[in-house]
Amino acid sequence: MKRSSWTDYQKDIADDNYYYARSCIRQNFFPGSEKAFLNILSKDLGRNIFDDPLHTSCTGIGYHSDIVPLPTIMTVVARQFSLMAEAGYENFTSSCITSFGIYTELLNTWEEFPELEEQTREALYKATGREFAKPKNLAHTSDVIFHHREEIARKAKHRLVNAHTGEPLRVVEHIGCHYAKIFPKSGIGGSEFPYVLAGMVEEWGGEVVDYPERRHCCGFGFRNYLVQANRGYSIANSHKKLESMSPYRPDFIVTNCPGCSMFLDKWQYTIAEMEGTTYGQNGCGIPVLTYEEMAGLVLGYDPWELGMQMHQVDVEPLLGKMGIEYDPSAKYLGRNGKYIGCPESAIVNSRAKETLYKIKR
Amino acid sequence: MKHIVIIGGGIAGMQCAVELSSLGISATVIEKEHATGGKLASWHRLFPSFTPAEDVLGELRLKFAKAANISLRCGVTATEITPRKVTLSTGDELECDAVVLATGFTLFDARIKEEYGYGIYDNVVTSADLEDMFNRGEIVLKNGNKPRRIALLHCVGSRDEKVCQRHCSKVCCVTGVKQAIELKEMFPTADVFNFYMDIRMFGPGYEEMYREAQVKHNVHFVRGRISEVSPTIDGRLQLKAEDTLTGRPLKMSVDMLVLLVGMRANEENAELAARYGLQCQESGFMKPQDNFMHNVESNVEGIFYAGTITSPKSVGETLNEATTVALRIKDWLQKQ
Amino acid sequence: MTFFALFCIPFIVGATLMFLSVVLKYFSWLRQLPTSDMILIAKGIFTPRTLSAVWEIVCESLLHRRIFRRNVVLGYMHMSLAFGWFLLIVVGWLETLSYLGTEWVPLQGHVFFKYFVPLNGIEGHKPLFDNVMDALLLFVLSGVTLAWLKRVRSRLMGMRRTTKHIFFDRIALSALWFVFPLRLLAESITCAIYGGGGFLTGNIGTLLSQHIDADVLMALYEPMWWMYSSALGIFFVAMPFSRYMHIFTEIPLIFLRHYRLRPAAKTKSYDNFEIEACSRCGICIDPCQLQSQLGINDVQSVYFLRDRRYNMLQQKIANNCLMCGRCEAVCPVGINLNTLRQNSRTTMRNIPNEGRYNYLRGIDLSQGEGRVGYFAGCMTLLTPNTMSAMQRIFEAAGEKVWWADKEGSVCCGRPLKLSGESDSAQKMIDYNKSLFEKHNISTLVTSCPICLRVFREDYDLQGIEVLHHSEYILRLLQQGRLKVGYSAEQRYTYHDPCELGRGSGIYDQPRAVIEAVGILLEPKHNRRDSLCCGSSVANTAINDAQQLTIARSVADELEATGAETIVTACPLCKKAIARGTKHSVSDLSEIVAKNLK
Amino acid sequence: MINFGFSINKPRVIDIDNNNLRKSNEIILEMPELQACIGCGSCTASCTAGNLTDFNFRKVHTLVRRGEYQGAYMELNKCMLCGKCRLVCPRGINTRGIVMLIKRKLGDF
Repeated sequence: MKRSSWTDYQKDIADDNYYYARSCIRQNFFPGSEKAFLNILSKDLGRNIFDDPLHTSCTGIGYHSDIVPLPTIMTVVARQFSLMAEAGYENFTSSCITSFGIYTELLNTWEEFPELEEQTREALYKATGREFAKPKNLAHTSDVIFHHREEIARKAKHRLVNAHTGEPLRVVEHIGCHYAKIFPKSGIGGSEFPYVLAGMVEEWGGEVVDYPERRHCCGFGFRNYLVQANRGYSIANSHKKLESMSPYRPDFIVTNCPGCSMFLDKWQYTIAEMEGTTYGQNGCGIPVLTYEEMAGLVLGYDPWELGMQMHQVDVEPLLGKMGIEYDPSAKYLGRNGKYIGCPESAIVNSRAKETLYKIKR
Repeated sequence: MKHIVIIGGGIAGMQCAVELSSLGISATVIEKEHATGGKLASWHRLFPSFTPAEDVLGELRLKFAKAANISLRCGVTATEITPRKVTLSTGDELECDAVVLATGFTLFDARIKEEYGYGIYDNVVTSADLEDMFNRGEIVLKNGNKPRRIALLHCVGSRDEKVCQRHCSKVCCVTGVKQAIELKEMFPTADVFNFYMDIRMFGPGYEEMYREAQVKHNVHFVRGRISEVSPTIDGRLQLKAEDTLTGRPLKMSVDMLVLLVGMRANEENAELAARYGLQCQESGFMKPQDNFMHNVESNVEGIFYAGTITSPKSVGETLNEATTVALRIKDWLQKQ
Repeated sequence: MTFFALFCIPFIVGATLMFLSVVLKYFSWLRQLPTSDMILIAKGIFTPRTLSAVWEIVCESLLHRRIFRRNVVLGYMHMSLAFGWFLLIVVGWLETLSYLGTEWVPLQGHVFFKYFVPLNGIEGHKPLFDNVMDALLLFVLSGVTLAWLKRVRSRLMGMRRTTKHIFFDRIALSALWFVFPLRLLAESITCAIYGGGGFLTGNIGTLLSQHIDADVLMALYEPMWWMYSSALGIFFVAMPFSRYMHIFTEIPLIFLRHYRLRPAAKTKSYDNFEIEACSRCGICIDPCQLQSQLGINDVQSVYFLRDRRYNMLQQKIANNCLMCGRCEAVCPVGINLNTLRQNSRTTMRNIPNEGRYNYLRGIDLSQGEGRVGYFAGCMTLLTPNTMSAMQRIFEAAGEKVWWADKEGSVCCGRPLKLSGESDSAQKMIDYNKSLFEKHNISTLVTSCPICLRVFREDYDLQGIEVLHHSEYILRLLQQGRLKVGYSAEQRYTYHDPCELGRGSGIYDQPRAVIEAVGILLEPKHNRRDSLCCGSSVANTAINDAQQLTIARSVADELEATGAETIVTACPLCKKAIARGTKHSVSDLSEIVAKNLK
Repeated sequence: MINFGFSINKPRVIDIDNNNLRKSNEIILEMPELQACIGCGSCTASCTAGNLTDFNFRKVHTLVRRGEYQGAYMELNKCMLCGKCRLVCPRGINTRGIVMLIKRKLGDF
């Protein structure tokens, strides 16, 4: 694909001194990714990043589910920004795409409607006694990794290449809808041909797969997942994407959105149970990685340290392809070598874990 | 003898010069390219009669060459324009009695509608590219095969707020239907789909051509704008649109997508307006005094407009308007 | 006496096969007749109807009176062949009788009597018979000549086009053309050798014997009889499978028709008698406007019946008919062409029990109250002028009216029935019928002849009188409940709607109404011969341009009368004709409403 | 198979690539005038059945042309074949003929 248009959509990404805002979903489902991000920035790249224990959820899920009203979320977001200013930072980076979308949307809202900014300033002060502030630079954490992709490439221990054949790995990149579909200028490469993940993949030796449903939503859709009766819509979207990408035989999917990672991963299990369909090679699912996990593997992190045992679809086939050395049996050992429990075998993972790896308990 | 400077050597400028000459007024045509003819020079055939553009342009060029008191300056631009004097990029100064602006339009750059993948995917072409292919007499896909299914998308860069083009470019619908017929004639077994928002068949013979495309050539018309184009694994293009007449989303893959690009006002129009006290319309096209009795006169005495500088027009309308300009100038000069 | 020679074999075989197949066909058709038809036969057979049937057989099957009325030459051609041949057989039989008395003579003995005369040494000529038989042969030969001429120049017989025949018909036709010339030759050669014969065969025989060697004549003698016998044999074998089956079939058909058997909405065994009674004379082709205006040459009744008979009927042929009834009106055999076509469509399209139109339950869009109900019909809803004219007429007459469908209606069912889906049409019929009954009306007026026809034929509305608005208006005028102004300045011409005229026999009432308001000028084709507007709901095959072509031709004829206003009494005709003319086209009710006093 | 309390919704999309267009092509070939439809909706507006039910002739034939045959036959069974649509069609389409043709093709008779 001749992606030329991404250069038309450039944005300023701060080089150092970030204030970090976590993601609700990732903290729970991919906690290793956020930890890896902090480690990569501070240890590998030597950048300053502040993980503030005072910050909260942006309440974006509640907002998009019609539970949290606009004035409330504006105040919550203003508090986040205020915390950042108090901590002495002006570069805000958010781990969550929903949050990133919210922050972008609200900053634009305040720009367009100064009276709302005024109301928020007042509400923030009344509620918390804090001073209103706005970040100088707002970036999603994938933007930050994208920004440092060349440096990471220089320090790479592995490349996104099949270690046995030397062929580049075929990667499906999936961009969260709220990354650039609301404000195309806020994303690298715009909304039609976002380059934020593709840039990383290409820099690190992989090959990006462009498939018909590339732009399509993963199906999370807030209300569509949260109400059980609507989940049929939610899964139908993932189903559509997986059907569309599977003929390209991708080695893995990488996403920059917490919801997408979760749904593209876990719906594979659901679809396998409902229809018996799996989309990956050898009857398995397609591993779904976060960009931090992808960067972590490239930088030589241990997959279990990256939290990849939390995935629904087993990542071992991918690790094998990349030639990464790891202890298969240590998969379910936690930080202190303590057994954290092992999920049941699922259709989506064709091999029984116990027998294959002699999981240590 | 009175002398007029015409800026733009497209069909409007040429026709205007020819008509002025026949009224006993001399004219100089300034053309920035190295040849006359403007956009028509690269067009293949004209709707609704499928007349070769060459025939029209050939006749016009012949008249232009034969007409007395016309001089042509190619490869130069006007740097300073006043009703009585035009300064050229060469530094030459041309004294005159009035100026005609016939600088035409800019073809919409389909790259801006990036969701259609022009310049990104193979086999996404514009209507102008297709005319070029017709001129070469060869329509093939990048892999050398013949297309089996072709889609034409109307209103690319027209009636689209997202690209700041609110206006209708008028000629693309008719062109789309014409090209669909031409494609069907070249590839009778191919499926041709036109995706449109409205079909605007405003002129004589256009509606008849549309009906012929439907009934005789079995061109499919789907009312709905394509939302996105993506590649398929076999190198084709997948389109998504809503079939609004059934209220259902629709997707299909095609071998070739033709984007019917609209007419955009020249970037320079704003500058012209600012520098010489002229007026632009919201669409960016120049604004004549009114749309009726003074539709070719600018608000500046002695500066006239001809052709698509004021709005999208078909070839026939442009030629008519250029004739009108000559008559109005004569009239105006007599009143001076 | 010997009455056998080898050359008789083709004749004997042919005749046997023919009689066998004809008898078999009739037997199986009669056996399959529905019980109701059987009862009709039983009721009619011993009544004067049988006698009148015999009389009709003489008039039609032999003399072809109806064709005579149409064109004398054409009539003569048909009569000479049918009646001439018949007389040849009868007189030939009398001839043998006169020679041999009551002695039994086999069939070939009668047919080839001239051959067997010298063989059996029968003496003594009876010149009367010889001459009568020769005259009859000449009579038939004149018919053959005309038949041949008709193929070449049909206009001589008042026909623009003749039937395109299929292979079997061509064989039978060729055989038939050869039968009589060959008989002439065979008998003449016999006369040349043995003498005798009448004015024709005798003289030709004398001529032959003078100019041709006796050896040659002897050599030709047997083969000529062979050829004559073979031509007969071929014709007989082909006959039951060709159009000539009509020769016999018309006879039982006339009997059955006199016993009041008719084709119905669904196909039945009786239809076979009608279908095979078609002689494919092609008289139905010329009146067909699809032929004359559109040049469509394969859908006319003759082809429809032929295709249906040979089980090769296609929907596109069956559907491509206006069912205007112009062909039915001229059919010399009186076949119920429209009914047969409609029941063919039913056979091809009807799917019972589809649970259609259940949505009609409980719908009642009617308004007002009155003993007189007015059903505008779907098409009239698209010609609202007719509706408002009717409203004014009702008001002027002081009639209280129940409006069945002012706010939208359920179709009367006839269009669907005509398309062949008669079981589903019945659901609409049932709905409308119960609607009429529910509102307790005593008279039902409609301005749509399509509705009128189905109301009268299929609704079985007990205690409700169904009137077309032309009948109703005329009645109001006659009763003096309606007063209209007459103006000799106003000249009208009237277009007979097919469903109203040929379909329902209403010709005079609209004319009387028009004459009450102005002068009526008749177009060239009128009444039973009137043209169809081309937009008939019965035709689902022709396209818009073709409809328009027909409408224009009809409008031209109406304009040619010089009348200012074209009047019709059918909303569909009004719409159709209005497309084809610049003259004003009005419904009958409109001109009445306009001239109300 | 586990019951999750929901199922994967079938897409509503008209998938031209996977639809079998054979019958649709046959229909268009037999009556090309159907392609002349400009979607004005006169037929449905005047429709006797369409004013009593949700029957929409324009929509049904458009779907059939796209290869969406499901339910079309039953929908067309709502039509009374009265012919008003044919009288109002600005493109002169023989709508009654189309109804019968589609039914014939989809009903296999």
